[in-house]
Amino acid sequence: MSDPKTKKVKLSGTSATRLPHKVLIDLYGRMRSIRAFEDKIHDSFLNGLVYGTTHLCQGQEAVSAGAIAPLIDGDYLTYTYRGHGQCIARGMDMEAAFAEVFGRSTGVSGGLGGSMHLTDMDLGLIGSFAIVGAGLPVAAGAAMTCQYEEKGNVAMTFFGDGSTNIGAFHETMNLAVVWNLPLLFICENNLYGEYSPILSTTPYEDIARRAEAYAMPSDIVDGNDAQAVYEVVSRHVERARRGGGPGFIECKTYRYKGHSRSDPAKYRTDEELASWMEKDPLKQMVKLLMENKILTQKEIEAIDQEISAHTDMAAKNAAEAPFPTEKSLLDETYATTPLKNFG
Amino acid sequence: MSDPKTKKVKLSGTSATRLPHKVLIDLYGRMRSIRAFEDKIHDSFLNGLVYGTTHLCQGQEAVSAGAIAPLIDGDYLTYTYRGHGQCIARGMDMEAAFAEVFGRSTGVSGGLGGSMHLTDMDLGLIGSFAIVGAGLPVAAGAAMTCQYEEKGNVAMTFFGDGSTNIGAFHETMNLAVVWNLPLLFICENNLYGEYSPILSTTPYEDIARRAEAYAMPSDIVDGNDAQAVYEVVSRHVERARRGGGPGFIECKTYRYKGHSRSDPAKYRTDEELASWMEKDPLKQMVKLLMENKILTQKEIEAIDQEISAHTDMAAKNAAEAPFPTEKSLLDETYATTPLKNFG
Amino acid sequence: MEITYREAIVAAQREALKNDDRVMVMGEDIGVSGGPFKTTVGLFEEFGGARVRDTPICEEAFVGAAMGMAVTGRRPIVELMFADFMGVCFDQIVNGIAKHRFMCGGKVMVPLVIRTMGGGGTRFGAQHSQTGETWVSQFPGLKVVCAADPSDAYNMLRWAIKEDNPVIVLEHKFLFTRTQDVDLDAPISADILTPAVLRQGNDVTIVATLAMVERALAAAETLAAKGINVEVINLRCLRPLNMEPILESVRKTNRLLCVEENHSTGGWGGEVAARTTSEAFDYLDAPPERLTLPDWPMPYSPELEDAAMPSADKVVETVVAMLT
Amino acid sequence: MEITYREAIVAAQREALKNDDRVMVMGEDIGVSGGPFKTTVGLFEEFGGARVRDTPICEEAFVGAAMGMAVTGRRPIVELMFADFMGVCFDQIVNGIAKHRFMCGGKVMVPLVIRTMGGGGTRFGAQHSQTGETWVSQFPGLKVVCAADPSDAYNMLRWAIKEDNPVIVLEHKFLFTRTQDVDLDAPISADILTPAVLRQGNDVTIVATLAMVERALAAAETLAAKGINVEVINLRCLRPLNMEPILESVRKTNRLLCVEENHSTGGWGGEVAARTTSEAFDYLDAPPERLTLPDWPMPYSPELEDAAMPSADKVVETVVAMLT
Ligand SMILES: Cc1ncc(C[n+]2csc(CCOP(=O)(O)OP(=O)(O)O)c2C)c(N)n1
Ligand SMILES: Cc1ncc(C[n+]2csc(CCOP(=O)(O)OP(=O)(O)O)c2C)c(N)n1
Ligand SMILES: [Mg+2]
Ligand SMILES: [Mg+2]
Repeated sequence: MSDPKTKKVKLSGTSATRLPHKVLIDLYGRMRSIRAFEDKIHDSFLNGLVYGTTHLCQGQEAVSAGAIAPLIDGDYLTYTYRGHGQCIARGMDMEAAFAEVFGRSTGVSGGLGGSMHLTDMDLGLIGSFAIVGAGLPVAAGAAMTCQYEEKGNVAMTFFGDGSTNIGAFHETMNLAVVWNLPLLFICENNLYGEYSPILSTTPYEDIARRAEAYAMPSDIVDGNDAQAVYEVVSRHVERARRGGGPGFIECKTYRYKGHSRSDPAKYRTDEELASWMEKDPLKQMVKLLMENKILTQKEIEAIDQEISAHTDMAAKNAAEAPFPTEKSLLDETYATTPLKNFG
Repeated sequence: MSDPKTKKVKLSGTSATRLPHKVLIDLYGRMRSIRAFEDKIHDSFLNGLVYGTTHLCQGQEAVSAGAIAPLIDGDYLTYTYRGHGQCIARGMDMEAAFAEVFGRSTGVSGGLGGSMHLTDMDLGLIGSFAIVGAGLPVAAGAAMTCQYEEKGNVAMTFFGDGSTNIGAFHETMNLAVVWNLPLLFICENNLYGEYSPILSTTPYEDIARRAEAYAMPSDIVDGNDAQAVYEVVSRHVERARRGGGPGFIECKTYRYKGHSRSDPAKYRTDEELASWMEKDPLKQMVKLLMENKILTQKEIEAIDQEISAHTDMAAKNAAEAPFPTEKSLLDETYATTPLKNFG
Repeated sequence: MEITYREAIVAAQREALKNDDRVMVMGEDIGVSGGPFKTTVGLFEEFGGARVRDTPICEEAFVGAAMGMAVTGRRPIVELMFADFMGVCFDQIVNGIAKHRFMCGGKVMVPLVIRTMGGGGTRFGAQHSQTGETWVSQFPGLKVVCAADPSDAYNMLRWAIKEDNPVIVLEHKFLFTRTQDVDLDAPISADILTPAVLRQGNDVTIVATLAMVERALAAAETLAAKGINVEVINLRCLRPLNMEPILESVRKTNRLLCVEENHSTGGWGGEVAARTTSEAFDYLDAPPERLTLPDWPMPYSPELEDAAMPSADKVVETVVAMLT
Repeated sequence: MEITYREAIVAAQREALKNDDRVMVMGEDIGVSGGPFKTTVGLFEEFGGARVRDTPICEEAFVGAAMGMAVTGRRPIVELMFADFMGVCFDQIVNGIAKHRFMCGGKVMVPLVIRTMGGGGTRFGAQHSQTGETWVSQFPGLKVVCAADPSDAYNMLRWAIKEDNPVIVLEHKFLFTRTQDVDLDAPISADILTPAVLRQGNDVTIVATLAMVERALAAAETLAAKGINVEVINLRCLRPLNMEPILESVRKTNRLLCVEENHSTGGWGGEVAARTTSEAFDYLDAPPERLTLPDWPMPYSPELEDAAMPSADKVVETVVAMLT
């Protein structure tokens, strides 16, 4: 196994287009959908439609869009309680997603899962994991399936910077390398784990350094630049599809909201937040699209409006859906094994 | 925190003396005691005095001797099921150690622990851990105590190469760095975890590479050369005592026996075993002592004989001690909190 | 003094930090920010980051480290953010902390406290709603207590910190804002483990823990209006289990109902019912009954979650059924 | 065919590996070397290292990976070397595997098998002697079975592999060399979960699992010589618990004794006793009794370990006491 190199990628700001226009437009659409979805969840929370807690990802949209756009049918994903972005980027039906967060029977999980557990196996969306680190081993298993089935599929797992201090992370990194699994580790380094700044819990800011301990190829990328994320992740995905094993991509990004709805995020300064909002992934992409004359302001507004209307409608329908009322949830707990299994 | 460097130390073979003579003699004595103890356990097993299973460390004596000799009163250690070497090197009473392995009431743990659980808090010997990785977090806690008490004490934890794939290892490495704990990680890399060769479970043979992921200073040392182990570990211990934080030392070594008593070790070749026996830590030290005219053959034989006699006597006494017969072991399960605690 | 359950937890820790420099507190986000559930508010400011320590996300490491501190003479308090997270450090708790003294032949002690918060009713979904009661109460070497109100929360934690054995203190997320008049200067004592008869009655003995206690008490009111007088016992300590007050009560009421927020199989109600049957068989006029969670994980959707939780209404119904 | 318990386990896995290419086996040292307890002997040679996979020491990763495989259409079998090691992957088992289908609204299935070996009597000390029965049987979403003899070992594992839900198969280290005549071509069926009446009798119903079953049977012989006829039931499946055969038996014998290798608090005996009391109260001539481990971890010293384990003698004593 050759020695991996961590390649530092500078936070990019506006850059030239390096991807086909339709890919850039697609990335913008995914990001805008995520933003619209999360903003709507935020409002819905304030309107009492969301119960318990919720973890939003505004500011981090470029990671989900850029990392997931290179995926194809048959690829698998696991993600975390902060997983709405991945689901929307992968094309989860918005109404069913809202319905789940609103606890309705039309939700992707029939209202049993909630905000922290959006899943849709038809899209390879295996699940959100509310226990830090728990999604990584599961993604390794999905990657094993891909390896057995030899169709060139891959698995991808998303996790935060804080999660790289827990045991399951380490065990999965090692296993992926030892078994040469087609597994992409996407670390969303948003500089905080809950209320703790990264440097209080980890010896350095460049999480990709972790990968070196497993001789795993890694990259650091501007996680607010969807184009850059797409390019870097694509390279790793292509290698994994050809049997080249796992890869680790650290995406530098930032969340605008608090950790969860109960967190006013007092642990960070207004300036820090403002500086990241300057580098907003959607703003950056708009600039790119316009400066390169790929889309006009009007065309962008049209996209925004369409997504906004679609989002509103999805949320509205979801909010009108019934709550589940089943007396027994035994079937949801256990599958009924068909007799033919034993035959 | 400055970047750590892994320094490769070549397997050394005979070398010049770099330590005071009495230190070398001391190291030899510790190693000879460990060897005598383990050989006797092996015989005792065959004689039916040892129950269940036991994990021997013949071949690895230089690690325990070299790493533990630099420790002082008030330092703490945790180790594994293969932990007899550390206990003897630290000066555990041999008779009480035998008695424990023989399940007698005079054992260090009253016969309740067994071969996998030798402990003696008066010597800072916190305990063997029969669950892979479990001793590391506990050692971190002992290191926290040292840190709070500011007496310049350190904690040291021993573990095998295979253990560096489990979560607790990773979590403890990170925690030790983030909290700058006076904690020494001594990895006994004997090339196998149970029956699995290291390269089937880990991406490379130089476990010290793991340390780089935590920005922890590390070294690789010939684990069959007690002098080298002593020197390298001393350097890390001294740094830790002065508040310089944790260090990781990989000791390249080999176990002569199978993993446990039920393992005939068919997974390795006779040549491999023989080549390591060539590099036997005791033989090496004998050569060093004699070539440098520190001890004569006769003097060495006298040491050997004394240790051998002591070991025989300890084992004999242990084997004559009674088995525990308590009807209730409640006091051994729970401490009785004195009323003054609440007062 | 009238304090909340949450304030009770803070107060007990403050007292210990102040009076015993071997005590320290650690957990995720419990320092600067005062804890995700605000159960360490002000402690960081008062005692500093060395003694009120934010940890990385590494439950195995810091729970194991608590054991290492305890056996070397310190008295750590660990906060585990959710009781469900005992899963990631289960080995440390049940194979390490619980058994260490025993494996050392009783020669060491392991004085540490793990505080954790569990329970349903908060719409947190299946992985953040378990009480954890029956995860740990089966292991000798541990002591396991459940705080049902601010007085319990305060006095159990104070006791736990003084105790020379490892104690798991289970709190309930639903109770954080409950208030009660608590004597902050009461003596610290193991009496806080004794099951407490909170209401006297002759018809049925109801045993409950955590958030189920207030529901049992509410049910008792309703039942009283119907002329049924139940005795309500706050069980308090799952290990060691003190059956005497329960047996005494059942000898009077001749009927037992256990109300718990756990699944039936493996719940403590089975143990309490079995021991009551075994030790007070001739006093029982009816078989002991149990009101538990249904046999599925906790659903997120509000109505389903409410339906899953044992409620005061269900207690009333069950008691009425037991008497007819 | 007369086979050992160990051979039964190998045979069931071989059959599945041969007939279903979605099946694979993984665990520590189970490949080339055939398993620390020789429960995978020959499988590596026959099916290769991809399907009979040695893992690094990382239970969280490979148990979690089994879940990932299962939800993506494969049918993995995991060997956990000792039941006690469920502690290091407890989160994966109880928060992940057990709850995943439910949290997906019942839209996926998680067909996987975790085989693990537990139990005392082998002088392995406190951290390598637990059966694990009551660690996992409290969690809805899991099925938990206990193999008491070669036929159980063979047929439970065959059933578990076909089952569309996660199954924990608990084996007992003490039983590996037991032999029995097993029909290797018997149909695979869920009937293997039904508690089995292994010996009929009218005086007392004894329910047991794992290594306690043969001790109960031995006790039954001794008791028969004294003119006491006990009915011995191999409980087999802890979750879901099928009480019917037990209730039927108790309605006949009017007495129940549970014999288990777990501590009393949290043991399955409490559940079985409580449900028997609840559902057959009027048939009981005496309170259900339980014979369990004492309330301390497993001691290493041989006599102490033997004294801790429920023995045939103790069963005899307890039964005699119940009848006088
Ligand atoms: C095992 C475990 N410990 C603690 C938590 C509580 N918790 C939830 S999210 C979180 C922070 C995670 O930080 P990071 O991985 O950076 O992800 P981010 O939230 O920033 O996306 C913590 C501590 C948990 N869910 N699971
Ligand atoms: C969590 C856990 N998994 C598996 C085991 C079984 N086991 C005991 S020792 C061992 C190998 C450890 O290898 P290594 O760390 O290299 O130490 P060595 O035995 O070579 O000294 C294994 C797999 C265990 N005790 N604990
Ligand atoms: Mg983060
Ligand atoms: Mg090794």
